[in-house]
Amino acid sequence: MQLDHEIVAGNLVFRVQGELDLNTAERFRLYVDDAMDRHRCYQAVLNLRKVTFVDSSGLGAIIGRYRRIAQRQGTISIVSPPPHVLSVLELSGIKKIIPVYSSEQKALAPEARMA
Amino acid sequence: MQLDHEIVAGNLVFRVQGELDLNTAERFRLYVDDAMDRHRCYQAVLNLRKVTFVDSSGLGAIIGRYRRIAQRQGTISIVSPPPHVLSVLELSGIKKIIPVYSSEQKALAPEARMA
Amino acid sequence: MHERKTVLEGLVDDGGISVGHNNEVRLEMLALPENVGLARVSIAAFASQIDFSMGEVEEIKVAVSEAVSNAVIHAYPQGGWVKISARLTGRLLEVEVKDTGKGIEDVSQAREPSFSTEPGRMGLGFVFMESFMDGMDIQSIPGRGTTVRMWKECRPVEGSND
Amino acid sequence: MHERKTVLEGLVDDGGISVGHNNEVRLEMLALPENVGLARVSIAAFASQIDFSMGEVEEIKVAVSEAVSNAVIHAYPQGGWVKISARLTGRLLEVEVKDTGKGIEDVSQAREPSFSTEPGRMGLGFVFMESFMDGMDIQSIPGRGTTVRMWKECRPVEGSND
Ligand SMILES: Nc1ncnc2c1ncn2[C@@H]1O[C@H](COP(=O)(O)OP(=O)(O)O)[C@@H](O)[C@H]1O
Ligand SMILES: Nc1ncnc2c1ncn2[C@@H]1O[C@H](COP(=O)(O)OP(=O)(O)O)[C@@H](O)[C@H]1O
Repeated sequence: MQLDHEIVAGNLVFRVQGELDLNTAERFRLYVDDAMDRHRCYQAVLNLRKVTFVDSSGLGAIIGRYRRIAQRQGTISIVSPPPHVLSVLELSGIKKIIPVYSSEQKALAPEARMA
Repeated sequence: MQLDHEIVAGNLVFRVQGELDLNTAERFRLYVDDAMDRHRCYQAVLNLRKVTFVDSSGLGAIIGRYRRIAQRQGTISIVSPPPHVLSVLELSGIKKIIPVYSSEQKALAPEARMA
Repeated sequence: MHERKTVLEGLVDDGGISVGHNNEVRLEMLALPENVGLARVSIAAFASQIDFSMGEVEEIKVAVSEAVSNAVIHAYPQGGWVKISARLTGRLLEVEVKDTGKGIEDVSQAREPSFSTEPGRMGLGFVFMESFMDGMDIQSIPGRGTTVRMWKECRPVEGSND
Repeated sequence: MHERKTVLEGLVDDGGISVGHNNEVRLEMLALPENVGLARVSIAAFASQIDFSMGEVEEIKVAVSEAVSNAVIHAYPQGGWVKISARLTGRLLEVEVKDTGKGIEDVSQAREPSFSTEPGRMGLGFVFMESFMDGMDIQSIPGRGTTVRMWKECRPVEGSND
Protein backbone atom coordinates (compact mmCIF):
# COMPACT_ATOMS: atom_id res chain seq x y z
CA MET A 1 0.00 0.00 0.00
CA GLN A 2 1.15 3.49 -0.83
CA LEU A 3 -0.37 6.71 0.41
CA ASP A 4 -0.29 10.27 -0.67
CA HIS A 5 -2.21 13.37 0.33
CA GLU A 6 -2.92 16.82 -0.96
CA ILE A 7 -4.97 19.76 0.26
CA VAL A 8 -7.60 20.73 -2.28
CA ALA A 9 -10.08 23.51 -1.51
CA GLY A 10 -9.75 23.03 2.24
CA ASN A 11 -10.09 19.27 2.04
CA LEU A 12 -7.48 16.62 2.67
CA VAL A 13 -7.52 14.34 -0.33
CA PHE A 14 -5.89 10.96 0.38
CA ARG A 15 -4.92 8.78 -2.56
CA VAL A 16 -4.48 5.14 -1.68
CA GLN A 17 -2.67 2.59 -3.86
CA GLY A 18 -2.44 -1.17 -3.45
CA GLU A 19 -3.88 -3.46 -0.82
CA LEU A 20 -5.77 -2.39 2.29
CA ASP A 21 -5.77 -5.41 4.60
CA LEU A 22 -4.57 -6.59 8.02
CA ASN A 23 -0.98 -5.93 7.02
CA THR A 24 -1.49 -2.33 5.92
CA ALA A 25 -4.54 -1.13 7.92
CA GLU A 26 -2.44 0.18 10.81
CA ARG A 27 -0.16 2.18 8.52
CA PHE A 28 -3.21 3.62 6.80
CA ARG A 29 -4.64 4.64 10.18
CA LEU A 30 -1.42 6.29 11.35
CA TYR A 31 -0.90 8.14 8.09
CA VAL A 32 -4.42 9.54 7.81
CA ASP A 33 -4.75 10.51 11.48
CA ASP A 34 -1.36 12.15 11.50
CA ALA A 35 -2.00 14.17 8.34
CA MET A 36 -5.36 15.36 9.65
CA ASP A 37 -3.94 16.32 13.03
CA ARG A 38 -0.98 18.13 11.53
CA HIS A 39 -3.15 20.13 9.15
CA ARG A 40 -5.98 20.43 11.71
CA CYS A 41 -8.26 19.54 8.87
CA TYR A 42 -11.04 16.98 9.29
CA GLN A 43 -12.55 17.19 5.83
CA ALA A 44 -11.28 13.98 4.26
CA VAL A 45 -11.68 12.56 0.78
CA LEU A 46 -10.41 9.00 0.29
CA ASN A 47 -9.58 8.34 -3.32
CA LEU A 48 -9.60 4.54 -3.69
CA ARG A 49 -9.22 4.41 -7.48
CA LYS A 50 -5.87 2.61 -7.31
CA VAL A 51 -6.81 0.26 -4.47
CA THR A 52 -6.41 -3.33 -5.61
CA PHE A 53 -7.85 -5.10 -2.56
CA VAL A 54 -9.95 -4.37 0.53
CA ASP A 55 -11.21 -6.83 3.13
CA SER A 56 -12.89 -6.36 6.52
CA SER A 57 -9.60 -5.29 8.16
CA GLY A 58 -9.26 -2.56 5.52
CA LEU A 59 -12.88 -1.53 5.96
CA GLY A 60 -12.35 -1.41 9.71
CA ALA A 61 -9.59 1.13 9.19
CA ILE A 62 -11.87 3.26 7.00
CA ILE A 63 -14.77 3.08 9.49
CA GLY A 64 -12.32 3.97 12.27
CA ARG A 65 -11.37 7.15 10.37
CA TYR A 66 -15.07 7.92 9.84
CA ARG A 67 -15.72 7.69 13.61
CA ARG A 68 -12.72 9.82 14.52
CA ILE A 69 -13.65 12.47 11.97
CA ALA A 70 -17.30 12.45 13.05
CA GLN A 71 -16.20 13.15 16.65
CA ARG A 72 -14.44 16.23 15.34
CA GLN A 73 -17.50 17.35 13.34
CA GLY A 74 -15.62 16.68 10.11
CA THR A 75 -16.69 14.99 6.89
CA ILE A 76 -15.41 12.00 4.95
CA SER A 77 -16.20 10.66 1.52
CA ILE A 78 -14.96 7.89 -0.75
CA VAL A 79 -14.02 8.41 -4.39
CA SER A 80 -13.81 5.97 -7.32
CA PRO A 81 -13.76 2.55 -5.65
CA PRO A 82 -13.10 -0.16 -8.27
CA PRO A 83 -15.97 -2.68 -8.77
CA HIS A 84 -14.67 -5.34 -6.36
CA VAL A 85 -13.99 -2.71 -3.68
CA LEU A 86 -17.47 -1.28 -4.21
CA SER A 87 -19.06 -4.68 -3.65
CA VAL A 88 -17.24 -4.99 -0.31
CA LEU A 89 -18.40 -1.46 0.66
CA GLU A 90 -21.97 -2.36 -0.24
CA LEU A 91 -22.02 -5.66 1.59
CA SER A 92 -20.65 -4.03 4.75
CA GLY A 93 -23.23 -1.24 4.76
CA ILE A 94 -20.49 1.42 4.74
CA LYS A 95 -22.02 2.93 1.63
CA LYS A 96 -24.99 3.96 3.79
CA ILE A 97 -22.87 6.07 6.14
CA ILE A 98 -20.03 7.32 3.94
CA PRO A 99 -20.96 8.97 0.63
CA VAL A 100 -19.31 7.50 -2.47
CA TYR A 101 -18.49 9.68 -5.50
CA SER A 102 -17.24 8.85 -8.94
CA SER A 103 -14.60 11.61 -9.00
CA GLU A 104 -12.69 13.94 -6.69
CA GLN A 105 -14.41 16.92 -8.35
CA LYS A 106 -17.82 15.55 -7.40
CA ALA A 107 -16.72 14.81 -3.84
CA LEU A 108 -15.34 18.34 -3.52
CA ALA A 109 -18.33 20.13 -5.06
CA PRO A 110 -20.05 22.48 -2.57
CA GLU A 111 -23.31 20.51 -2.86
CA ALA A 112 -21.52 17.35 -1.84
CA ARG A 113 -19.87 18.98 1.18
CA MET A 114 -23.31 20.13 2.42
CA ALA A 115 -24.52 16.57 2.86
CA MET B 1 -0.60 -16.99 -22.37
CA GLN B 2 -2.49 -15.53 -25.30
CA LEU B 3 -1.44 -15.59 -28.91
CA ASP B 4 -2.35 -13.66 -31.96
CA HIS B 5 -0.94 -13.47 -35.47
CA GLU B 6 -1.09 -11.23 -38.49
CA ILE B 7 0.52 -11.23 -41.91
CA VAL B 8 2.53 -8.07 -42.49
CA ALA B 9 4.51 -7.61 -45.70
CA GLY B 10 4.83 -11.35 -46.27
CA ASN B 11 5.86 -12.08 -42.69
CA LEU B 12 3.92 -13.86 -39.99
CA VAL B 13 3.95 -11.58 -36.95
CA PHE B 14 3.11 -13.43 -33.73
CA ARG B 15 2.15 -11.38 -30.69
CA VAL B 16 2.55 -13.23 -27.42
CA GLN B 17 0.97 -12.16 -24.13
CA GLY B 18 1.52 -13.55 -20.64
CA GLU B 19 3.73 -16.37 -19.43
CA LEU B 20 5.79 -18.68 -21.60
CA ASP B 21 6.70 -21.64 -19.39
CA LEU B 22 6.27 -25.41 -19.09
CA ASN B 23 2.52 -24.99 -18.89
CA THR B 24 2.16 -22.93 -22.06
CA ALA B 25 5.18 -23.93 -24.22
CA GLU B 26 3.31 -26.73 -25.97
CA ARG B 27 0.38 -24.47 -26.89
CA PHE B 28 2.84 -21.89 -28.21
CA ARG B 29 4.52 -24.57 -30.35
CA LEU B 30 1.23 -25.87 -31.78
CA TYR B 31 -0.08 -22.41 -32.53
CA VAL B 32 3.03 -21.11 -34.28
CA ASP B 33 3.70 -24.27 -36.30
CA ASP B 34 0.08 -24.53 -37.37
CA ALA B 35 -0.12 -20.88 -38.49
CA MET B 36 3.11 -21.18 -40.46
CA ASP B 37 2.02 -24.42 -42.14
CA ARG B 38 -1.44 -23.09 -42.99
CA HIS B 39 -0.03 -19.92 -44.53
CA ARG B 40 3.01 -21.71 -45.94
CA CYS B 41 4.99 -18.82 -44.63
CA TYR B 42 8.24 -19.34 -42.72
CA GLN B 43 9.19 -15.72 -42.16
CA ALA B 44 8.34 -15.30 -38.49
CA VAL B 45 8.50 -12.29 -36.20
CA LEU B 46 7.86 -12.99 -32.49
CA ASN B 47 6.67 -9.88 -30.72
CA LEU B 48 7.34 -10.50 -27.00
CA ARG B 49 6.42 -7.02 -25.77
CA LYS B 50 3.57 -8.29 -23.62
CA VAL B 51 5.32 -11.39 -22.34
CA THR B 52 5.45 -11.31 -18.55
CA PHE B 53 7.62 -14.36 -17.95
CA VAL B 54 9.98 -16.72 -19.83
CA ASP B 55 12.05 -19.57 -18.42
CA SER B 56 14.08 -22.33 -20.07
CA SER B 57 10.93 -24.24 -21.07
CA GLY B 58 9.69 -21.12 -22.86
CA LEU B 59 13.08 -20.58 -24.48
CA GLY B 60 13.08 -24.21 -25.59
CA ALA B 61 9.83 -23.60 -27.45
CA ILE B 62 11.34 -20.54 -29.17
CA ILE B 63 14.53 -22.39 -30.13
CA GLY B 64 12.39 -25.26 -31.42
CA ARG B 65 10.60 -22.83 -33.75
CA TYR B 66 13.96 -21.43 -34.85
CA ARG B 67 15.17 -24.94 -35.82
CA ARG B 68 11.99 -25.84 -37.65
CA ILE B 69 12.02 -22.54 -39.57
CA ALA B 70 15.73 -22.89 -40.41
CA GLN B 71 15.05 -26.34 -41.93
CA ARG B 72 12.55 -24.63 -44.23
CA GLN B 73 15.01 -21.87 -45.16
CA GLY B 74 12.88 -19.30 -43.33
CA THR B 75 13.75 -16.50 -40.95
CA ILE B 76 12.81 -15.67 -37.39
CA SER B 77 13.32 -12.60 -35.24
CA ILE B 78 12.33 -11.41 -31.80
CA VAL B 79 10.79 -8.01 -31.11
CA SER B 80 10.62 -5.88 -27.93
CA PRO B 81 11.48 -8.34 -25.17
CA PRO B 82 10.98 -6.68 -21.75
CA PRO B 83 14.17 -6.32 -19.63
CA HIS B 84 13.76 -9.52 -17.61
CA VAL B 85 12.98 -11.52 -20.77
CA LEU B 86 16.00 -10.00 -22.48
CA SER B 87 18.29 -11.09 -19.65
CA VAL B 88 17.06 -14.68 -20.06
CA LEU B 89 17.66 -14.47 -23.83
CA GLU B 90 21.16 -13.16 -23.24
CA LEU B 91 22.10 -15.74 -20.63
CA SER B 92 20.93 -18.57 -22.88
CA GLY B 93 22.89 -17.35 -25.90
CA ILE B 94 19.73 -17.22 -28.02
CA LYS B 95 20.47 -13.59 -28.80
CA LYS B 96 23.44 -14.81 -30.80
CA ILE B 97 21.35 -16.90 -33.16
CA ILE B 98 18.04 -15.04 -33.32
CA PRO B 99 18.15 -11.29 -34.06
CA VAL B 100 16.38 -9.05 -31.56
CA TYR B 101 14.74 -5.78 -32.64
CA SER B 102 13.18 -2.96 -30.70
CA SER B 103 10.09 -2.69 -32.93
CA GLU B 104 8.12 -4.66 -35.50
CA GLN B 105 8.96 -2.01 -38.10
CA LYS B 106 12.67 -2.58 -37.59
CA ALA B 107 12.28 -6.36 -37.74
CA LEU B 108 10.30 -6.03 -40.98
CA ALA B 109 12.62 -3.54 -42.69
CA PRO B 110 14.22 -4.95 -45.85
CA GLU B 111 17.72 -4.52 -44.39
CA ALA B 112 16.74 -6.67 -41.42
CA ARG B 113 15.31 -9.42 -43.61
CA MET B 114 18.60 -9.61 -45.55
CA ALA B 115 20.48 -10.72 -42.46
CA MET C 1 -19.61 -6.79 -13.22
CA HIS C 2 -17.92 -10.16 -13.37
CA GLU C 3 -16.28 -10.22 -16.75
CA ARG C 4 -15.20 -13.74 -17.62
CA LYS C 5 -11.53 -13.67 -18.40
CA THR C 6 -11.19 -16.74 -20.55
CA VAL C 7 -13.23 -15.69 -23.56
CA LEU C 8 -11.03 -16.63 -26.49
CA GLU C 9 -9.21 -13.39 -26.86
CA GLY C 10 -8.02 -13.12 -30.39
CA LEU C 11 -7.45 -16.74 -31.18
CA VAL C 12 -5.95 -18.97 -28.60
CA ASP C 13 -6.78 -18.86 -24.96
CA ASP C 14 -4.51 -19.52 -22.13
CA GLY C 15 -3.71 -20.95 -18.70
CA GLY C 16 -7.27 -21.71 -17.60
CA ILE C 17 -8.37 -25.27 -18.23
CA SER C 18 -12.01 -24.50 -18.82
CA VAL C 19 -13.35 -28.02 -18.66
CA GLY C 20 -12.49 -28.39 -14.99
CA HIS C 21 -9.76 -30.61 -13.63
CA ASN C 22 -8.46 -32.04 -10.40
CA ASN C 23 -5.65 -30.47 -8.47
CA GLU C 24 -4.52 -29.86 -4.93
CA VAL C 25 -2.18 -27.54 -3.11
CA ARG C 26 -1.22 -27.11 0.54
CA LEU C 27 0.29 -24.06 2.13
CA GLU C 28 1.73 -23.68 5.62
CA MET C 29 2.74 -20.30 6.90
CA LEU C 30 3.61 -18.45 10.05
CA ALA C 31 0.59 -16.56 11.40
CA LEU C 32 1.89 -13.09 10.55
CA PRO C 33 -0.02 -10.15 9.04
CA GLU C 34 2.42 -9.97 6.11
CA ASN C 35 1.52 -13.55 5.10
CA VAL C 36 -2.17 -12.82 4.59
CA GLY C 37 -1.45 -11.37 1.15
CA LEU C 38 0.69 -14.35 0.23
CA ALA C 39 -2.16 -16.73 1.08
CA ARG C 40 -4.58 -14.67 -0.97
CA VAL C 41 -2.33 -14.46 -4.02
CA SER C 42 -1.50 -18.18 -3.94
CA ILE C 43 -5.11 -19.32 -3.69
CA ALA C 44 -6.15 -16.82 -6.36
CA ALA C 45 -3.49 -18.24 -8.71
CA PHE C 46 -4.78 -21.73 -7.93
CA ALA C 47 -8.44 -20.78 -8.50
CA SER C 48 -7.50 -19.15 -11.81
CA GLN C 49 -6.65 -22.60 -13.18
CA ILE C 50 -10.35 -22.96 -13.90
CA ASP C 51 -12.39 -20.24 -15.53
CA PHE C 52 -13.65 -18.30 -12.54
CA SER C 53 -14.42 -14.74 -13.61
CA MET C 54 -12.15 -11.93 -12.41
CA GLY C 55 -14.90 -10.83 -10.03
CA GLU C 56 -15.20 -14.33 -8.59
CA VAL C 57 -11.43 -14.53 -8.06
CA GLU C 58 -11.66 -11.23 -6.15
CA GLU C 59 -14.39 -12.74 -3.97
CA ILE C 60 -12.24 -15.81 -3.27
CA LYS C 61 -9.37 -13.50 -2.31
CA VAL C 62 -11.52 -11.68 0.23
CA ALA C 63 -12.78 -14.95 1.74
CA VAL C 64 -9.24 -16.37 2.08
CA SER C 65 -7.98 -13.08 3.47
CA GLU C 66 -10.69 -13.09 6.18
CA ALA C 67 -10.04 -16.67 7.24
CA VAL C 68 -6.27 -16.26 7.41
CA SER C 69 -6.54 -12.86 9.14
CA ASN C 70 -8.74 -14.48 11.80
CA ALA C 71 -6.09 -17.10 12.48
CA VAL C 72 -3.47 -14.36 12.82
CA ILE C 73 -5.54 -12.09 15.08
CA HIS C 74 -7.80 -14.36 17.09
CA ALA C 75 -6.25 -17.83 17.12
CA TYR C 76 -2.65 -16.98 17.87
CA PRO C 77 -2.02 -13.92 20.00
CA GLN C 78 1.46 -15.46 20.52
CA GLY C 79 2.02 -16.69 16.97
CA GLY C 80 1.76 -20.11 15.37
CA TRP C 81 1.23 -21.85 12.03
CA VAL C 82 -1.71 -21.59 9.66
CA LYS C 83 -2.39 -24.41 7.20
CA ILE C 84 -4.31 -23.74 4.05
CA SER C 85 -5.30 -26.42 1.62
CA ALA C 86 -7.13 -25.97 -1.63
CA ARG C 87 -8.60 -28.51 -3.95
CA LEU C 88 -10.13 -28.33 -7.40
CA THR C 89 -12.51 -31.15 -8.28
CA GLY C 90 -13.99 -30.58 -11.68
CA ARG C 91 -15.56 -27.15 -11.33
CA LEU C 92 -15.58 -27.04 -7.54
CA LEU C 93 -13.01 -25.13 -5.48
CA GLU C 94 -12.67 -26.02 -1.82
CA VAL C 95 -10.44 -24.10 0.56
CA GLU C 96 -9.66 -25.12 4.11
CA VAL C 97 -7.94 -22.79 6.59
CA LYS C 98 -6.81 -24.46 9.78
CA ASP C 99 -5.15 -23.27 12.96
CA THR C 100 -4.35 -25.00 16.23
CA GLY C 101 -4.92 -21.89 18.29
CA LYS C 102 -7.45 -20.60 20.79
CA GLY C 103 -10.64 -21.92 19.23
CA ILE C 104 -14.13 -20.40 19.29
CA GLU C 105 -16.46 -20.82 22.29
CA ASP C 106 -19.72 -20.18 20.46
CA VAL C 107 -19.53 -20.68 16.72
CA SER C 108 -23.06 -19.57 15.88
CA GLN C 109 -22.55 -16.34 17.81
CA ALA C 110 -19.21 -15.81 16.03
CA ARG C 111 -20.97 -16.09 12.66
CA GLU C 112 -23.38 -13.27 13.46
CA PRO C 113 -22.83 -10.00 11.60
CA SER C 114 -21.05 -7.40 13.76
CA PHE C 115 -20.10 -9.88 16.45
CA SER C 116 -16.46 -9.56 17.41
CA THR C 117 -14.49 -10.27 20.57
CA GLU C 118 -11.88 -7.75 19.50
CA PRO C 119 -12.55 -4.03 19.97
CA GLY C 120 -12.08 -2.12 16.75
CA ARG C 121 -12.83 -5.09 14.49
CA MET C 122 -15.94 -5.16 12.40
CA GLY C 123 -17.26 -8.67 13.01
CA LEU C 124 -17.69 -9.10 9.26
CA GLY C 125 -15.09 -11.79 8.56
CA PHE C 126 -17.43 -14.76 8.62
CA VAL C 127 -20.14 -12.72 6.88
CA PHE C 128 -17.77 -12.01 3.98
CA MET C 129 -16.63 -15.63 3.78
CA GLU C 130 -20.24 -16.79 3.60
CA SER C 131 -21.34 -14.14 1.11
CA PHE C 132 -18.41 -14.46 -1.25
CA MET C 133 -18.28 -18.25 -1.33
CA ASP C 134 -21.09 -20.72 -2.02
CA GLY C 135 -20.84 -22.20 1.45
CA MET C 136 -18.80 -22.29 4.64
CA ASP C 137 -18.42 -24.69 7.51
CA ILE C 138 -16.62 -24.01 10.83
CA GLN C 139 -15.21 -26.66 13.13
CA SER C 140 -13.73 -25.34 16.34
CA ILE C 141 -12.70 -26.71 19.71
CA PRO C 142 -11.78 -24.17 22.41
CA GLY C 143 -8.12 -24.55 23.28
CA ARG C 144 -7.53 -26.82 20.28
CA GLY C 145 -8.10 -24.75 17.19
CA THR C 146 -10.37 -23.86 14.32
CA THR C 147 -10.88 -25.20 10.80
CA VAL C 148 -12.86 -23.17 8.29
CA ARG C 149 -13.91 -24.92 5.10
CA MET C 150 -15.32 -22.91 2.21
CA TRP C 151 -16.34 -23.86 -1.30
CA LYS C 152 -17.33 -22.17 -4.52
CA GLU C 153 -18.43 -23.58 -7.82
CA CYS C 154 -17.31 -22.21 -11.12
CA ARG C 155 -20.47 -22.02 -13.20
CA PRO C 156 -20.30 -22.20 -16.97
CA VAL C 157 -20.55 -18.86 -18.74
CA GLU C 158 -24.00 -18.29 -20.23
CA GLY C 159 -23.86 -16.15 -23.35
CA SER C 160 -22.54 -12.77 -22.25
CA ASN C 161 -21.28 -11.77 -18.83
CA ASP C 162 -23.43 -12.30 -15.76
CA MET D 1 17.70 -2.31 -14.94
CA HIS D 2 16.73 -3.41 -11.45
CA GLU D 3 14.68 -0.53 -10.12
CA ARG D 4 14.19 -0.88 -6.40
CA LYS D 5 10.50 -0.84 -5.71
CA THR D 6 10.42 0.25 -2.11
CA VAL D 7 11.84 3.71 -2.38
CA LEU D 8 9.44 5.81 -0.34
CA GLU D 9 7.07 6.74 -3.11
CA GLY D 10 5.35 9.92 -2.16
CA LEU D 11 5.41 9.58 1.56
CA VAL D 12 4.65 6.26 3.08
CA ASP D 13 5.89 3.02 1.73
CA ASP D 14 4.24 -0.27 1.88
CA GLY D 15 4.27 -4.04 2.29
CA GLY D 16 8.02 -4.52 2.17
CA ILE D 17 9.70 -4.59 5.54
CA SER D 18 12.97 -3.13 4.44
CA VAL D 19 14.99 -3.92 7.52
CA GLY D 20 14.81 -7.65 6.96
CA HIS D 21 12.79 -10.03 9.10
CA ASN D 22 12.26 -13.69 9.71
CA ASN D 23 9.50 -15.66 8.09
CA GLU D 24 8.79 -19.08 6.66
CA VAL D 25 6.34 -20.66 4.28
CA ARG D 26 5.86 -24.20 2.98
CA LEU D 27 4.05 -25.21 -0.14
CA GLU D 28 3.08 -28.70 -1.29
CA MET D 29 1.63 -29.24 -4.71
CA LEU D 30 0.88 -31.93 -7.24
CA ALA D 31 3.66 -32.14 -9.83
CA LEU D 32 1.61 -30.69 -12.69
CA PRO D 33 2.68 -28.14 -15.32
CA GLU D 34 -0.15 -25.79 -14.32
CA ASN D 35 1.25 -25.58 -10.78
CA VAL D 36 4.63 -24.20 -11.84
CA GLY D 37 3.15 -20.71 -12.15
CA LEU D 38 1.51 -21.01 -8.75
CA ALA D 39 4.86 -21.88 -7.13
CA ARG D 40 6.50 -18.94 -8.86
CA VAL D 41 3.85 -16.43 -7.86
CA SER D 42 3.78 -17.62 -4.24
CA ILE D 43 7.53 -17.46 -3.75
CA ALA D 44 7.68 -14.08 -5.52
CA ALA D 45 5.03 -12.73 -3.12
CA PHE D 46 7.07 -14.11 -0.22
CA ALA D 47 10.34 -12.62 -1.49
CA SER D 48 8.64 -9.25 -1.95
CA GLN D 49 8.29 -9.00 1.82
CA ILE D 50 11.84 -7.69 1.85
CA ASP D 51 13.07 -5.08 -0.58
CA PHE D 52 14.36 -7.18 -3.45
CA SER D 53 14.25 -5.12 -6.64
CA MET D 54 11.70 -5.97 -9.29
CA GLY D 55 14.51 -7.42 -11.42
CA GLU D 56 15.67 -9.62 -8.56
CA VAL D 57 12.13 -10.88 -7.96
CA GLU D 58 11.98 -11.81 -11.66
CA GLU D 59 15.23 -13.74 -11.25
CA ILE D 60 13.85 -15.59 -8.23
CA LYS D 61 10.76 -16.46 -10.28
CA VAL D 62 12.87 -17.99 -13.04
CA ALA D 63 14.92 -20.03 -10.54
CA VAL D 64 11.82 -21.38 -8.79
CA SER D 65 10.17 -22.10 -12.12
CA GLU D 66 13.18 -24.15 -13.27
CA ALA D 67 13.39 -26.21 -10.08
CA VAL D 68 9.67 -26.98 -9.98
CA SER D 69 9.54 -27.70 -13.73
CA ASN D 70 12.37 -30.20 -13.27
CA ALA D 71 10.39 -32.03 -10.60
CA VAL D 72 7.37 -32.14 -12.91
CA ILE D 73 9.28 -33.31 -16.00
CA HIS D 74 12.19 -35.37 -14.75
CA ALA D 75 11.35 -36.58 -11.24
CA TYR D 76 7.80 -37.76 -11.75
CA PRO D 77 6.93 -39.11 -15.16
CA GLN D 78 3.91 -40.66 -13.36
CA GLY D 79 3.08 -37.73 -11.09
CA GLY D 80 3.78 -37.04 -7.43
CA TRP D 81 4.14 -34.22 -4.91
CA VAL D 82 6.59 -31.33 -4.91
CA LYS D 83 7.45 -29.60 -1.64
CA ILE D 84 8.72 -26.07 -1.65
CA SER D 85 9.83 -24.26 1.43
CA ALA D 86 11.07 -20.71 1.67
CA ARG D 87 12.64 -18.87 4.52
CA LEU D 88 13.60 -15.27 5.12
CA THR D 89 16.33 -14.70 7.69
CA GLY D 90 17.17 -11.04 7.89
CA ARG D 91 18.07 -10.20 4.32
CA LEU D 92 18.62 -13.76 3.13
CA LEU D 93 16.06 -15.71 1.11
CA GLU D 94 16.43 -19.49 0.98
CA VAL D 95 14.24 -21.68 -1.20
CA GLU D 96 14.18 -25.48 -1.14
CA VAL D 97 12.44 -27.55 -3.80
CA LYS D 98 12.11 -31.21 -2.95
CA ASP D 99 10.73 -34.24 -4.75
CA THR D 100 10.75 -37.93 -3.92
CA GLY D 101 11.02 -39.00 -7.55
CA LYS D 102 13.58 -40.55 -9.85
CA GLY D 103 16.71 -38.80 -8.61
CA ILE D 104 19.81 -37.79 -10.57
CA GLU D 105 22.59 -40.29 -11.38
CA ASP D 106 25.37 -37.77 -11.93
CA VAL D 107 24.74 -34.38 -10.35
CA SER D 108 27.84 -32.63 -11.68
CA GLN D 109 26.99 -33.72 -15.22
CA ALA D 110 23.40 -32.54 -14.72
CA ARG D 111 24.67 -29.09 -13.74
CA GLU D 112 26.59 -28.66 -17.02
CA PRO D 113 25.15 -26.17 -19.51
CA SER D 114 23.25 -27.89 -22.33
CA PHE D 115 23.19 -31.26 -20.59
CA SER D 116 19.72 -32.79 -20.65
CA THR D 117 18.39 -36.34 -20.58
CA GLU D 118 15.22 -35.18 -22.28
CA PRO D 119 15.23 -34.54 -26.04
CA GLY D 120 13.93 -31.09 -26.89
CA ARG D 121 14.92 -29.58 -23.52
CA MET D 122 17.68 -27.02 -23.30
CA GLY D 123 19.71 -28.23 -20.34
CA LEU D 124 19.66 -24.71 -18.94
CA GLY D 125 17.54 -25.24 -15.82
CA PHE D 126 20.41 -25.59 -13.34
CA VAL D 127 22.39 -22.90 -15.19
CA PHE D 128 19.53 -20.44 -14.69
CA MET D 129 19.11 -21.39 -11.03
CA GLU D 130 22.79 -20.80 -10.41
CA SER D 131 22.99 -17.57 -12.38
CA PHE D 132 19.88 -15.98 -10.97
CA MET D 133 20.46 -16.89 -7.34
CA ASP D 134 23.57 -16.34 -5.21
CA GLY D 135 24.09 -20.04 -4.76
CA MET D 136 22.60 -23.48 -5.28
CA ASP D 137 23.11 -26.89 -3.77
CA ILE D 138 21.73 -30.20 -5.10
CA GLN D 139 21.17 -33.33 -3.04
CA SER D 140 19.95 -36.32 -5.00
CA ILE D 141 19.69 -40.06 -4.51
CA PRO D 142 18.71 -42.14 -7.55
CA GLY D 143 15.35 -43.77 -6.91
CA ARG D 144 14.77 -41.63 -3.83
CA GLY D 145 14.49 -38.07 -5.00
CA THR D 146 16.11 -34.67 -5.33
CA THR D 147 16.35 -31.59 -3.14
CA VAL D 148 17.53 -28.31 -4.63
CA ARG D 149 18.41 -25.53 -2.21
CA MET D 150 19.00 -22.00 -3.50
CA TRP D 151 19.65 -18.72 -1.75
CA LYS D 152 19.82 -15.05 -2.57
CA GLU D 153 20.69 -12.08 -0.47
CA CYS D 154 18.86 -8.81 -0.67
CA ARG D 155 21.58 -6.19 -0.73
CA PRO D 156 20.92 -2.69 0.54
CA VAL D 157 20.25 -0.10 -2.15
CA GLU D 158 23.27 2.10 -2.78
CA GLY D 159 22.29 5.58 -3.84
CA SER D 160 20.35 5.24 -7.08
CA ASN D 161 19.42 2.06 -8.89
CA ASP D 162 21.98 -0.59 -9.63
N1 LIG E 1 -9.50 -18.69 13.85
C1 LIG E 1 -10.13 -18.22 14.95
N2 LIG E 1 -9.69 -18.54 16.19
C2 LIG E 1 -10.30 -18.06 17.29
N3 LIG E 1 -11.39 -17.25 17.25
C3 LIG E 1 -11.87 -16.89 16.05
C4 LIG E 1 -11.28 -17.34 14.84
N4 LIG E 1 -11.99 -16.82 13.81
C5 LIG E 1 -12.96 -16.10 14.34
N5 LIG E 1 -12.92 -16.13 15.70
C6 LIG E 1 -13.87 -15.48 16.63
O1 LIG E 1 -15.06 -15.16 15.92
C7 LIG E 1 -15.32 -13.76 16.00
C8 LIG E 1 -16.00 -13.27 14.74
O2 LIG E 1 -15.10 -13.40 13.65
P1 LIG E 1 -15.26 -12.49 12.34
O3 LIG E 1 -16.67 -12.60 11.85
O4 LIG E 1 -14.21 -12.88 11.38
O5 LIG E 1 -15.06 -11.00 12.83
P2 LIG E 1 -13.77 -10.22 13.38
O6 LIG E 1 -12.53 -10.89 12.88
O7 LIG E 1 -13.93 -8.85 12.81
O8 LIG E 1 -13.85 -10.24 14.88
C9 LIG E 1 -13.99 -13.13 16.31
O9 LIG E 1 -14.12 -11.88 16.93
C10 LIG E 1 -13.32 -14.17 17.19
O10 LIG E 1 -13.77 -14.08 18.52
N1 LIG F 1 14.21 -33.06 -9.98
C1 LIG F 1 14.88 -33.86 -10.83
N2 LIG F 1 14.70 -35.21 -10.81
C2 LIG F 1 15.36 -36.01 -11.66
N3 LIG F 1 16.25 -35.56 -12.57
C3 LIG F 1 16.48 -34.23 -12.65
C4 LIG F 1 15.81 -33.33 -11.80
N4 LIG F 1 16.24 -32.08 -12.10
C5 LIG F 1 17.13 -32.21 -13.08
N5 LIG F 1 17.29 -33.51 -13.43
C6 LIG F 1 18.22 -34.04 -14.45
O1 LIG F 1 19.21 -33.07 -14.71
C7 LIG F 1 19.24 -32.73 -16.10
C8 LIG F 1 19.59 -31.28 -16.30
O2 LIG F 1 18.59 -30.45 -15.75
P1 LIG F 1 18.40 -28.97 -16.26
O3 LIG F 1 19.70 -28.26 -16.20
O4 LIG F 1 17.29 -28.35 -15.46
O5 LIG F 1 17.97 -29.08 -17.79
P2 LIG F 1 16.66 -29.64 -18.50
O6 LIG F 1 15.51 -29.57 -17.53
O7 LIG F 1 16.48 -28.74 -19.65
O8 LIG F 1 16.95 -31.05 -18.91
C9 LIG F 1 17.85 -33.11 -16.59
O9 LIG F 1 17.84 -33.36 -17.98
C10 LIG F 1 17.53 -34.34 -15.76
O10 LIG F 1 18.13 -35.50 -16.31
